[in-house]
Amino acid sequence: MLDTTWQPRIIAFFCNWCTYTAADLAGVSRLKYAPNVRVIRLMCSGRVDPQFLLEALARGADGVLIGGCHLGDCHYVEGNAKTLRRFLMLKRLLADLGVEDQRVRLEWISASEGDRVRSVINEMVDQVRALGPLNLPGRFADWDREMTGLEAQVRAAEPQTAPKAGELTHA
Amino acid sequence: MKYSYFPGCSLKGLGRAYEESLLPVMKHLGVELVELDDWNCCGATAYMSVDEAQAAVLAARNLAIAEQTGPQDLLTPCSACYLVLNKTQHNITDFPDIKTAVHRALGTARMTYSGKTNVRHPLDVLVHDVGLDVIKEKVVRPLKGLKVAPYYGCQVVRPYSTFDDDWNPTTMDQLLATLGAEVIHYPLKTKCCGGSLTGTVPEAGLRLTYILLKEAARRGADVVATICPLCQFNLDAYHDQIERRWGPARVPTVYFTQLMGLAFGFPPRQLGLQRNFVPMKELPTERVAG
Amino acid sequence: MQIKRTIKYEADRVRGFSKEIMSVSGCEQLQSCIQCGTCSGTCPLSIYMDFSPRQVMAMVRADFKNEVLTSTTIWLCASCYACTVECPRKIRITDIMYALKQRAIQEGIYPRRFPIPVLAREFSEMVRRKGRITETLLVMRLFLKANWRAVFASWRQGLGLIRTGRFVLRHERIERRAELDAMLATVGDGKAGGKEAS
Amino acid sequence: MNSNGNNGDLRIGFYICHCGHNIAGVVDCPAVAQHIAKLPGVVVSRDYKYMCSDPGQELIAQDIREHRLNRVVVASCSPLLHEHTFRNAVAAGGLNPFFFQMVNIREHDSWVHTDVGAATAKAKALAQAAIRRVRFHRALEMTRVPIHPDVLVVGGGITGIHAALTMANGGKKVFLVEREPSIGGHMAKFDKTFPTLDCAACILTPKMSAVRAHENITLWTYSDVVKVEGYVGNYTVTVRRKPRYVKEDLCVGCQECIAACVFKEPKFPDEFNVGLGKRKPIYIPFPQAVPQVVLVDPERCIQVRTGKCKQTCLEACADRQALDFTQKEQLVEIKVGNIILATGFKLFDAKRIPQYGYGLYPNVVTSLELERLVTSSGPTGGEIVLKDGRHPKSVGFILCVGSRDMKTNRWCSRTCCMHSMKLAQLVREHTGADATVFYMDIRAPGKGCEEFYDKSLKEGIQFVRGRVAEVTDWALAPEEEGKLVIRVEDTLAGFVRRIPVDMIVLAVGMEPHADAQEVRRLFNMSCGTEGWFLEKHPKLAPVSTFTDGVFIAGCCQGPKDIPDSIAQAGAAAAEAMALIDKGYIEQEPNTANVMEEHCSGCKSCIPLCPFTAISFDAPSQKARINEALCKGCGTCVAACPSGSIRQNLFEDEEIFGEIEGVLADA
Repeated sequence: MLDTTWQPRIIAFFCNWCTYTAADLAGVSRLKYAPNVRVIRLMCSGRVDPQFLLEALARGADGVLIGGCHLGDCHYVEGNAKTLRRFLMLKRLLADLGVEDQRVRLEWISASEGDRVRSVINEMVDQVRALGPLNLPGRFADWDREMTGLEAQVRAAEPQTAPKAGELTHA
Repeated sequence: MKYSYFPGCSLKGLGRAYEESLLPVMKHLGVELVELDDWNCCGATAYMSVDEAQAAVLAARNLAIAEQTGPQDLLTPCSACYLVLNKTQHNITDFPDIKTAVHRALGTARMTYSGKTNVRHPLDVLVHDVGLDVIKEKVVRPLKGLKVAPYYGCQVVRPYSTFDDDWNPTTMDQLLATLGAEVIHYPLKTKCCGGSLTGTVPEAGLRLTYILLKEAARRGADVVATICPLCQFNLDAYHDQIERRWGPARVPTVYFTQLMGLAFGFPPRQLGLQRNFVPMKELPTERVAG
Repeated sequence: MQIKRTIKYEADRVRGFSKEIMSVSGCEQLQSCIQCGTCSGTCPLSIYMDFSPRQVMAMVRADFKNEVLTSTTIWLCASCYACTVECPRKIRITDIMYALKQRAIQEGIYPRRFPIPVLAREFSEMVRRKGRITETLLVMRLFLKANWRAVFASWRQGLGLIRTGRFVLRHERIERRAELDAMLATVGDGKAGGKEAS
Repeated sequence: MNSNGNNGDLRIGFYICHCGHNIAGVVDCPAVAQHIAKLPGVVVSRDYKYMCSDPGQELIAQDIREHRLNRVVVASCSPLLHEHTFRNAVAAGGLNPFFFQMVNIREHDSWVHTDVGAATAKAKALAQAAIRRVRFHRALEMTRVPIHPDVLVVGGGITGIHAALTMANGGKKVFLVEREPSIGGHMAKFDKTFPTLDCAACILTPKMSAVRAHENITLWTYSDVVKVEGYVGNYTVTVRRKPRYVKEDLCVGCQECIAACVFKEPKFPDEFNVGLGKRKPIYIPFPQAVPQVVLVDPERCIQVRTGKCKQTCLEACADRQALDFTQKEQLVEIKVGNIILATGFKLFDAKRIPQYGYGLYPNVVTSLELERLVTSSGPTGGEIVLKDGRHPKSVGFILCVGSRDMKTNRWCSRTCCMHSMKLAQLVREHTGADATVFYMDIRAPGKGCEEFYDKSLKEGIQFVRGRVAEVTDWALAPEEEGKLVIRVEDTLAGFVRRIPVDMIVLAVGMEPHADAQEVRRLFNMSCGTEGWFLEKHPKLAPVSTFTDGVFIAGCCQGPKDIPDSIAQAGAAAAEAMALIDKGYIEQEPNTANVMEEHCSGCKSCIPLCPFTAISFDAPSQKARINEALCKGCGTCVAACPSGSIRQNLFEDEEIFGEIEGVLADA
């Protein structure tokens, strides 16, 4: 089932102040990079709910990129530090689920680093391309089973998240 | 302290006095050198002019042998070898195409190279690993009153300033001062000696050598200290021709290891000093003593 | 008075040459050259060159392949790397010179009676055969091929070398020559330098 | 599951902008419009040449009225550029402006991709996402924040001075904070200014005195900002006032204390004369310093260091008692609505390019050092002399020292060409020496500058095009003996030259202050990779920053000459005054709020908020968000384990809608 026309699809969540602006700068500087990333703007990378990431993968994204200000430079003082903490936990979870490490990435890119937007995106697209499609929707049978287990775990720890995790399964 | 040792072709030929002085000096300081098994020519600058990929392979074979047999610090006294091995080391990490070519070539002899070899110059090892304090302790005959022009040449400090500044290196200055010598201000310390051009295009190459010698003489140097076999040959072997063209600039040129040997009390013949065209005068200290 | 027409037509350019040179690992920075002349100013040998290193950079960028490959400049480069270190645009000029020398040797269009390309070729030949260099033998071969009269000019030096015990006639060689051969054969045709040897 | 029922049926209008060829050159705009037209809820789907133009905006307003649109999506440039434009257009059509979503297909698509197919597919996906998102939008109102009318200006160089005076003249109260003991900055050290050659002191010192005299300006020199809190309109700034050991209000600047100092002769390097002159431990930075108040150097003064001085200075100041060795550092807190940063630049350290021999050869000097030598009030009384007292017969000017050089600073410092030509003219005028300028490119785009270049040529200044390779003191020819020799390729003549001169002047470039990174953190702004403060938009908002209420002017934003610095100072003053005179600022209503019925009172959100906007309401056992304090980052929203915090403009549903839309197959 090798599809030579397959193109990786990557969802990016960029913070308004640094990384989104850097992506604008890359545009203004006419830097060229791979067209596989779709950016969703948030005010702060701290707004990235782990659910967003899981939802994106569940809906068929092959990778997720989160971009925020450098540590210490957050427009909201320390939103990005919160993101980092959350992200590291999420990574462990995803590893357990069999999602390769390189498919989810957190990068600090300041407003002036348009060139880094390019290099990070190009690098990530190459890596994800090499990994091939994640194809979560296609593997839903497996996922449902695993997610039920996850749900149970999450429910055990924090009973309130259950309704939201449920959304993932009916996507 | 133990190092792999890559003598290079020159130290077995025209620059044999370098090896003759380096080995006893290192031994005296407790540094053990293990000559690299079946080393080959580094490729030098000439090979790079012909085929860059092959030049990389030549150098890489040596790097790979050092990595395999260890120690992975590879002592490389000749400046050209030092540069070429270092450059190959950099290129293998920086450029995927060179890396691929090198790995394919090494594969034919079931060799691999993962980039662990450190190319080290004796000057670097002596000043940073052995330490000036240790060297100072071994000095039995300080080079008092000897005015030395420290001449580094080009390829040890350029293009990679690995252990010293590329414009104004000072490690040899410190080392020579430790030996008790008077190190003169020699702003030409990293200028080119003409390299192989002294032989092939003497009207150009020899003039560079002449300027180096003339300026050393003008600044009152008794001797020029060098760290490279080609520099030593150029600065030592062409005095006749230089004199004929531009006038006298007769300053002897010796290896820094020979000066170390003298300060450690070795007899000159044991350090290959008899191999100079322009011989170094006897040490002033000896004169005072005798 | 001899006069010379120096105009260049578009047909004199070899399209793609600059791209080829800039595609050599580490040479792509040439695009950033601002013709400041630091390379020429810092080069100890630029004063003997027919084109200054800066001019060579400009000529490469403008695809004047033949003019560059026949210049004496590339052969007078002593690889001291002063230009590479000083260049404000971080252009690896020495490496570009190497890339140009290789092409000149491949195409056999280097200046004829010039000994340096011959030295380069003889050098690589000896390495390929023995794995190591014996300098005195190399120099003798060079003199024989490039300019046999020079042997007489340098007799004094030869005598000196013999006197100081540095004249080595025994070939230095490595043990595993076949191994090296095989390695070199994987890159290039193993016979770079080639037929223009005469 | 969302309340879009409140808004009746969805009637979405979609507009894709060609932006001339900027977008349409890479994205097939009509194809995107056709694709979107087929999506549920889309009533109008158009492509248009320039959506941001008046007719483009009018098109939206008209469609809202005619087709009863209740949602609008525009695909064009970055929302950071034109979101407010289109919101206004939506409002003009009679719809709440927050029923609008913008899609960035220029900066994030057409400008960064070349493949038409891939770029068009991306545009479709992004547009789809907005269509899905916008259905969840709700009517919102901008929030208004009042603006404190006072302003802080940081930096007392010509830029800060001009900005402060402009606003003070406009009736605003200004705090001017300067790190050095006097205002005046670099300009105070100059002799004359290019291209008019008018005397720098003559045009600067009146402005300096005006600052001192102005009733609306509070001047704090020898002080720096150590803390900034708050946000646009309401900043609380803490200023540290370093001890001068002199009471500013009592000192009249008679300088008798300096004469009386136990150090009979000036002994210490004088900062104002860049080390060329000497001063005492008690000193006044320069004769025209503002304020005219002496200060004591704590590193040098025996009394401050040991407490065991005869204190002859105290006796000299007997009546006034202005000296006070017990003075301590003071922290002062002020409230301001806006801040203008004019912190300037630092000069490149010429020692970083060792081949030019600065610090090794005494007659290699920097351009600022020569400036002090030329000035009649300088350490030599305006005489240009070599270190041995001789007058130079030939002077070489090396340009681009620490500029246009990837190993040091990549940028052009913009002023050194003209500055060096000015110095060369002055050298010829004062000494008659030969002057040679070594340049890579002469950059003279300012008004009157090309004419100034021509004047330099006519006055016999030599120009050699070539970047100097090295400066040495070794001679290869008789005329080089005892001289400094410049080795350079004369690139226009086509050969390498060795040129002996007596004196070499290095045109050192400008670079950001060493503490630029700390300063930008303090004021919560960005720096470019080079370290210059980053403006909000390089063309449209050159003195604004991404932090509202913080403006930048002059060389802290990038190298520039005096006219440009003054222009920016005026621009920043005008921007700040516009905000003040409006009286309030409108802010995005992107605050968070707690849905109390779902809040479990777990308190996990409370420590997450850096603005302490969340508190715990004990009676109801629920978290509560103070919207006036909330800055809208959304960190608490993402962290709430029960999902009971929402953020206006970035609701979960809206973002899920975007994810869904972006991944729905085109």
